[in-house]
Amino acid sequence: MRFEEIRVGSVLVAKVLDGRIAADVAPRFKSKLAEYMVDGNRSIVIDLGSVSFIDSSGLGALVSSLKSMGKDGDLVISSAQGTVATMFKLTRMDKVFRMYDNCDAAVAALS
Amino acid sequence: MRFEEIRVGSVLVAKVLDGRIAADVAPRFKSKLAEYMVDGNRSIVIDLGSVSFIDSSGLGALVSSLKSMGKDGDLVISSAQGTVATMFKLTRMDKVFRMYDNCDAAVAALS
Amino acid sequence: MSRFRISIESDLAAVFVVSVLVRGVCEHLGMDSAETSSIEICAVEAVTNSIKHAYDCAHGREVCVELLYTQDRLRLVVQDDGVSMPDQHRRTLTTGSNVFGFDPADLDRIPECGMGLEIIRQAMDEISYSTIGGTNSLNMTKFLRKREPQGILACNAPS
Amino acid sequence: MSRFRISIESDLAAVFVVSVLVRGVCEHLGMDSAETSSIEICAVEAVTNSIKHAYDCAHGREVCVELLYTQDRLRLVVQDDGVSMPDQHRRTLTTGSNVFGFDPADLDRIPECGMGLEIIRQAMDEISYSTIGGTNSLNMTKFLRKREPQGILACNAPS
Ligand SMILES: Nc1ncnc2c1ncn2[C@@H]1O[C@H](COP(=O)(O)OP(=O)(O)O)[C@@H](O)[C@H]1O
Ligand SMILES: Nc1ncnc2c1ncn2[C@@H]1O[C@H](COP(=O)(O)OP(=O)(O)O)[C@@H](O)[C@H]1O
Repeated sequence: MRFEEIRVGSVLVAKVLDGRIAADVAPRFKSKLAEYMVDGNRSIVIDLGSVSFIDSSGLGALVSSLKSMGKDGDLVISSAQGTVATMFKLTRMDKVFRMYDNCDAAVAALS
Repeated sequence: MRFEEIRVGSVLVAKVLDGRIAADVAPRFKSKLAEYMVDGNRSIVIDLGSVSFIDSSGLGALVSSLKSMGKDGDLVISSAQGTVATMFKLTRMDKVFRMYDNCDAAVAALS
Repeated sequence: MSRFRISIESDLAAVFVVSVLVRGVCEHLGMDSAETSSIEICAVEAVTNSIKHAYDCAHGREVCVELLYTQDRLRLVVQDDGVSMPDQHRRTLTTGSNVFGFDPADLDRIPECGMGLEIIRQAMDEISYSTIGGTNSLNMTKFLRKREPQGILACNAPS
Repeated sequence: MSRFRISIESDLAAVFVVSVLVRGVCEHLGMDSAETSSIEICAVEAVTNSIKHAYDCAHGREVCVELLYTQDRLRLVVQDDGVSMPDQHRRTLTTGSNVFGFDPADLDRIPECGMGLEIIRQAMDEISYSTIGGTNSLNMTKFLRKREPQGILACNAPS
């Protein structure tokens, strides 16, 4: 999987560059998110603006990371659109994650 | 097939609204072009800007119309791009038809 | 009725092609993006399940997706010849599961898996699962919203 | 090696799905748009030929397209079980035809048909046609340009 990582103050913005987060890459996605937390990041924006598809195992990886983060920090989602936004809604995950329309709004909320 | 037809002075601009001109619609495409000529049009721009694919039977329909028009008038192509432009090149039809980057340039050339 | 059938190898890296096909056909049919998305999601979840659960991720097996449609409905049939779906999960397809009944604030209870079948149940209008002669078939039908007949836009007269 | 197989009905209105599939796979593989276009064109011309010439446009028959690829080549196999291609046209696939040797100014001689096989011959790197047990197979291979391995862009460290 390919990511673009930008640090804005104390916030890590991780933009997923792959167009799909599905079962073939979900384990790698999950371990990448775990790595961010091991590295000490406590404010993470996952930017899904370049992702056109996520399946239930991709969502599962995000949920797993949200649980690991727990009350120690924030893991939020930005720029979900199209099928990705539909998937969050179908699964009610849009109620579980803090979702922001764009990356700037997400960073502002965590800063 | 769907077309958008605009008259600019003596020039008829026929924009193909379908995304494909392939064997299933080529006969209809050909008869539509014939109709334009029967209606007395002698300066015709075929705007392919919304077409993402043309096959050899679509090109054949255009060649047939070009022959019908003969020396009595002009039938030119505008806005061919991507796979459509590749197809004109592969078949050397870009040497047969007058091709314009956009509709305005084509209309200007025929006015 | 039109019909396509695609067969892919039992490799999770090949599932993208199901998206490509389903999305391409839905767009070609003029479906709106919400309908297209939900059908794409169901197709991918179903094929992924065949690879993960029927074949336990073993490579070299085959999953078939058949796509049939008329003006008012689209049917997806996903077939494998692996281990059949256990009864308790088949029941999810008919009576539903409570996997999305969570309290969003109760983090520990948010599901990380077990969502696929319930997504399919909620997004599709008719579902059945059968095993005949070693072939498992998951049948999913979506009733389509009325679309503008294409003819309405056709052939505006020159102005 | 990865492999997909799609079967479509012998209906010209179904050929678009071949475009959808071939284009989607090529884009997924990161091919450039010129390569993608020429492979899409060849696939469509070949399938259209099977429907028009092997089946004489009769509905209810089947055309299969198999797509196989490795890092450095992509193979398309188009199969029908209709009338086989006559020898004279098979020769086009090996020795080529002069259909594009026209003088652009000599309007009467510009071809309106007979272009498909020569397009395929020019765009593809290896071509063969065979009939085995009633099944005709047109085999087309394209050698792919070197692409950036995906890993190069992977996982930039946080700055
Ligand atoms: N095609 C299938 N073949 C066999 N078993 C299946 C199939 N699809 C689903 N199952 C069973 O149903 C369970 C629930 O599936 P699902 O809701 O998609 O969630 P998940 O795949 O995350 O477990 C699976 O864990 C599996 O035991
Ligand atoms: N798959 C096929 N099966 C049988 N005959 C074929 C097939 N493909 C091509 N042919 C024969 O070769 C001829 C040339 O084909 P092609 O170059 O594609 O041009 P066109 O389809 O416009 O005739 C066809 O007219 C047909 O006689």
